[in-house]
Amino acid sequence: MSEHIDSTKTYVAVLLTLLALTGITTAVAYVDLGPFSVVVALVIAVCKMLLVALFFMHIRHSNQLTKLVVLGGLLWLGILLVLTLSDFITRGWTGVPGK
Amino acid sequence: MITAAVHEREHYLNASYGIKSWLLTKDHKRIALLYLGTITLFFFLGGAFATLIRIELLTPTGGLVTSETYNKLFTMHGVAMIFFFLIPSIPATLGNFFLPIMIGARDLAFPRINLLSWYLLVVGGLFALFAMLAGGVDTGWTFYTPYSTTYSNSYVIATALGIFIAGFSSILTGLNFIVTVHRMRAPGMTWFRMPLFVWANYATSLIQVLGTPVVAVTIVLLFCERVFHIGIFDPALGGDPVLFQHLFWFYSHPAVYIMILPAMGVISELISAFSRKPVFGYKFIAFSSLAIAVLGFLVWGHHLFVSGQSLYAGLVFSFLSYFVAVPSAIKVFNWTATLYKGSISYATPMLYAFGFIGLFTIGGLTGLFVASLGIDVHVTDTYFVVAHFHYIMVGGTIMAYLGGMHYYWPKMTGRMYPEGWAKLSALVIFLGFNLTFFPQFLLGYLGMPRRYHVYPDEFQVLHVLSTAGASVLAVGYLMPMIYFVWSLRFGQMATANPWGATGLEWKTASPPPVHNFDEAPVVTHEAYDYSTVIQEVIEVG
Amino acid sequence: MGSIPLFPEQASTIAPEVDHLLYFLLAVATFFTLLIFGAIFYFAVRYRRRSENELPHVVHGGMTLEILWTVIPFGLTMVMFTWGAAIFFNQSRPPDDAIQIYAVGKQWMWKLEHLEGQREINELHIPLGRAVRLTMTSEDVIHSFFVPAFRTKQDVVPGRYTTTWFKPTKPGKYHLFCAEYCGTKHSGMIGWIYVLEPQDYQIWLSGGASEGSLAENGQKLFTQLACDNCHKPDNKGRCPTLVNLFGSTVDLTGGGSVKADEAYIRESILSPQAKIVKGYDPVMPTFQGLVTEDQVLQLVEYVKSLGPKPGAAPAPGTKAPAAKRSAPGPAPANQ
Amino acid sequence: MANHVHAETLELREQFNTAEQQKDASTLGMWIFLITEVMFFGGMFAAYTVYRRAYPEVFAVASSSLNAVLGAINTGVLLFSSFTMVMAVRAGQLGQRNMIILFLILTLFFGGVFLGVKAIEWTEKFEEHHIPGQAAFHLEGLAPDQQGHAQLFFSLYFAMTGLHALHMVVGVGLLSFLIWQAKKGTYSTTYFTPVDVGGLYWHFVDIIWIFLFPLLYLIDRHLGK
Repeated sequence: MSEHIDSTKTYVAVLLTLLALTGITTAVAYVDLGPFSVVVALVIAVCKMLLVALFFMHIRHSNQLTKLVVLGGLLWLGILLVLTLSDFITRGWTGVPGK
Repeated sequence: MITAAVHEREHYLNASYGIKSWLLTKDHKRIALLYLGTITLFFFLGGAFATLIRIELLTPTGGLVTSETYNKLFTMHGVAMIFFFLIPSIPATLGNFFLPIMIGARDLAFPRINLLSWYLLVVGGLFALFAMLAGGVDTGWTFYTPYSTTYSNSYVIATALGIFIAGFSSILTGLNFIVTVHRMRAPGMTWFRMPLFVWANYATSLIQVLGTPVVAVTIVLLFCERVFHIGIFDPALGGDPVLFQHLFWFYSHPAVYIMILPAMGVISELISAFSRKPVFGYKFIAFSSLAIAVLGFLVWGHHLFVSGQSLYAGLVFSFLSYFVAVPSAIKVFNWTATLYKGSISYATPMLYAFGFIGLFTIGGLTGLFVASLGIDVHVTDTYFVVAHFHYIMVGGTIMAYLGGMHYYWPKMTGRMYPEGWAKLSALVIFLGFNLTFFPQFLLGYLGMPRRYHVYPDEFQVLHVLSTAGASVLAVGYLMPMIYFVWSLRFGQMATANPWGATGLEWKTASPPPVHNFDEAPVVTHEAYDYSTVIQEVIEVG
Repeated sequence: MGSIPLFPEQASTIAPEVDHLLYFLLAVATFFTLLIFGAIFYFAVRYRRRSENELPHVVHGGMTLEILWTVIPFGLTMVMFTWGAAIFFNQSRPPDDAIQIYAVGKQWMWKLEHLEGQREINELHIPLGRAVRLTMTSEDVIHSFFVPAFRTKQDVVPGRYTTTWFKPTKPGKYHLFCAEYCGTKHSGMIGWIYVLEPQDYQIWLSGGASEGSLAENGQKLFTQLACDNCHKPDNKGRCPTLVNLFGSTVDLTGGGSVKADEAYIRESILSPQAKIVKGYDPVMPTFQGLVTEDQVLQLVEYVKSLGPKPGAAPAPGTKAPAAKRSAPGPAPANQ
Repeated sequence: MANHVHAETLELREQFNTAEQQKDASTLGMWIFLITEVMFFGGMFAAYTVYRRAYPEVFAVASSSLNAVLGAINTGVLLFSSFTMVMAVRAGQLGQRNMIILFLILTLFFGGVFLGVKAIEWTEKFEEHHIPGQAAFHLEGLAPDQQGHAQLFFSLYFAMTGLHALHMVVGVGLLSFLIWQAKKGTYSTTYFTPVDVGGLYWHFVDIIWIFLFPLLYLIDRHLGK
């Protein structure tokens, strides 16, 4: 594996962005966005995750297999959440208790 | 005949001696044998519980043991068999031993982690054993809340901890296999030259890695709820016991595929070796393993059709469940087609393979019954389900496990088992199995609920039949145990390739040298290319 | 051997439907079992190894075959899915004219309550030819209400209501089992369902020492707990009226709405802050721990009895109010 | 017969053929381990989602009782630790032994600060009777029938932050090991895989916290103020 060595400047920039996003997500929580509060919070969290993963964890420079492993993991987390919720969200649709 | 030359050759068994050389070994082959010993212990422990259960059910009134004891028996039977026998069974023994050899590697990628996984299984097993000896556990292997968190007075915590720890053993084995298959293949060993056993174990590993952590955290939450009374699933606080079932089955349904996929891998090897033909539809079988691993994660809700899960979720899960049926069917058809125009030998491993296909076919087809919403409402939590999953896990996995054991025994030990006894045992097991579990399908449709200590009189005849079958089955399982041990000392010496089979494992000596091969292998052919092997067989005579 | 039952009795409208699907599945399963067993047997004999150095011709695979044995099983499974789903849909949705009966599971017994006030333990008497709808809950762990002759089963979950229904078609006495493992005497949590001819059922109903109908008992409890201090027959109280509530759609504070069914009323009694009716203050205290599941059922039934009569269309624009009250200090409930 | 087995060294263990193969295997192994961790926390995220959906108002009130300032500070601390960790890896790539040690010690320091702040927060919870499962549990601003739902929130809060903290503790142990090894001079430009792989673990623990922070501390804060 040919080593990519990122510059300190890059890492500092990423750190500052992450800190800024932390500030934003905290501040935004005090603003009434209705149902979008949680959306904004999650979008910011995902952005932070991407920054950490791509730069600090060097996914930018990783091989295809590593990327596949990460995507696969996230997909499986999605399966767990979506199919579990498929029960809880649809409860009560029939109007018969317990169905 | 035993020759002096054979004695002098150094191999993994005689390279070093002493208890330390085993307990601190990093050799995947020795670790496989350590696993073999451990899981055999649990198999016979679980078998002992099963025996007591079957004797108890001879009479409808429950005279042999109390209800409390009975409930502990079936729980401990399930825990021992599932978590400490079936899940590690094929991957940790045959997989551990042969996966590196089959791809031409000297060892797994992380030998020390491999040893750690065995220790984790042992420690987990000790927790479970402690729970069993201290007084047992009575929640059923499914640990449904709130019974397990609030109402049971048995050793839930120790058992749960044991399963939690054993789970990490499973995760680490899976991790090790995946990395090994990706990074350790010999030159020329492309993905589509890998034996199907490797494909199957690879698919299994994916499930172990992706599923086991979820049951681990579920057990942590259960543990917290029982010990600290924080109620994640407690209905008194507004928690939902059905959520526990979702998280539990997210792992425990795919866990069924952890048990059956490696078995399917073994069968692919056996069918090919004893028909002397490449497996029909190699790529279809390879990909169907992956398909089962993936689709297996989308169907867990079919355990919850009557649980209070929503109607729509039930529809979705039933629909998805049928998708898993297709890759399983593909495998069965391809195995059968492999026999066509083959050169079919009736050696013991092949008899087990025939038995597997037959029993797995019945187990799989009854799976279609329980995946169907309308029928499942009636048969879920009855003996129908008990029969169905025993056809898969015992009729499927254990048949394949024993088939594989016989097939690889000469390679692992350098000795042949006695063929006549082995054939007899295969037959006894097949008959005993069917007599034990077929009546349970009838019982189930009649409405006999599972986990019943006493039962209405009209079910007695079928229960007696089942118990009769179980006693035959028990004899069948004891036989290999005895003659395998016997063969270690008295068995005929095995040649490198006693079956005329293909694959790198048959190119190295029996038993293999410490580093698996004397010379680094280079692969130039597809898997299951018999044209060169037969030449050798003729030469060896 | 003649005395061994091999097939369960069919005693409900669903039972033959389930059995027909079973026959179809059995036919498919038998066909494939015979096909596979036959093929293995035939090949094993026909192509047995005749000499040690025999090398058969290589057959690598055939796309046509692969497609065939992928598509045909898939098609068959889709039939199974659709058929099974149709039955399940039916099993899940009780008809409107069903008789309402309540069931409470506890370790290790079934308590069944008729609207007329009859209470039974581990026994249930029902009339022939009438659909029966069971609304069920548990006082402790999960149980499951299973009547093999009706091909019906439904888990009974603590903390919420579940529903099942059946329409008996044959008079007789049928097993009732608990099918979800519930502890030491799980296998003792069994009982009988008696399906009676309608006239016999009437006799049975009148014969039982009834202590007032469920709704009447609910009404007594309603007064006893001082619910009527706030929930007035009109909307003039501090709390919404309960008249014509049942079955209507309730608008909630904070948007959204909910259908006023048994589960909603139960929640409103035990967890009144969970859903607040639009326009009202969250002033009602919880009755959790003060009323048993049986008593909750009586209150639910009382609220239902105030609702529109079954079959009648709900009055247009009934903005129906939920059980909310504010008077403090509810009378301690008798346990 | 040519023996294909070579002597075992740290950078080339006997089962591998090349150092690159070994490094690739280690990295892949760690990534797969991290995926198992994703699923491990995933179970709790699933439970969280289900209950937050069921009791949104209670979750908002309960969340507002947490100390958002400390939570935000801790997020910052952890981000700093990720930064120093990646700098340690960079020092490894450049073969700067002293810099590896310096940055690892800084990472260890930030990790320690995070755990300290966590301990303060938990102590507060004990003092405020926000411990689920205790008879004294009471969350201000909620009706009696909502206390159970609030307990669910705190059960999840303690389970999630507790298991996260446990991972931090493991990480601290890992860092200590790496510092010790670095001091011994084990790592060089050709072999610093443990630092690299340990870094992956540390960043992963950071990512978990990146999600825990908004999901636990920041639910509808505007309602309270």
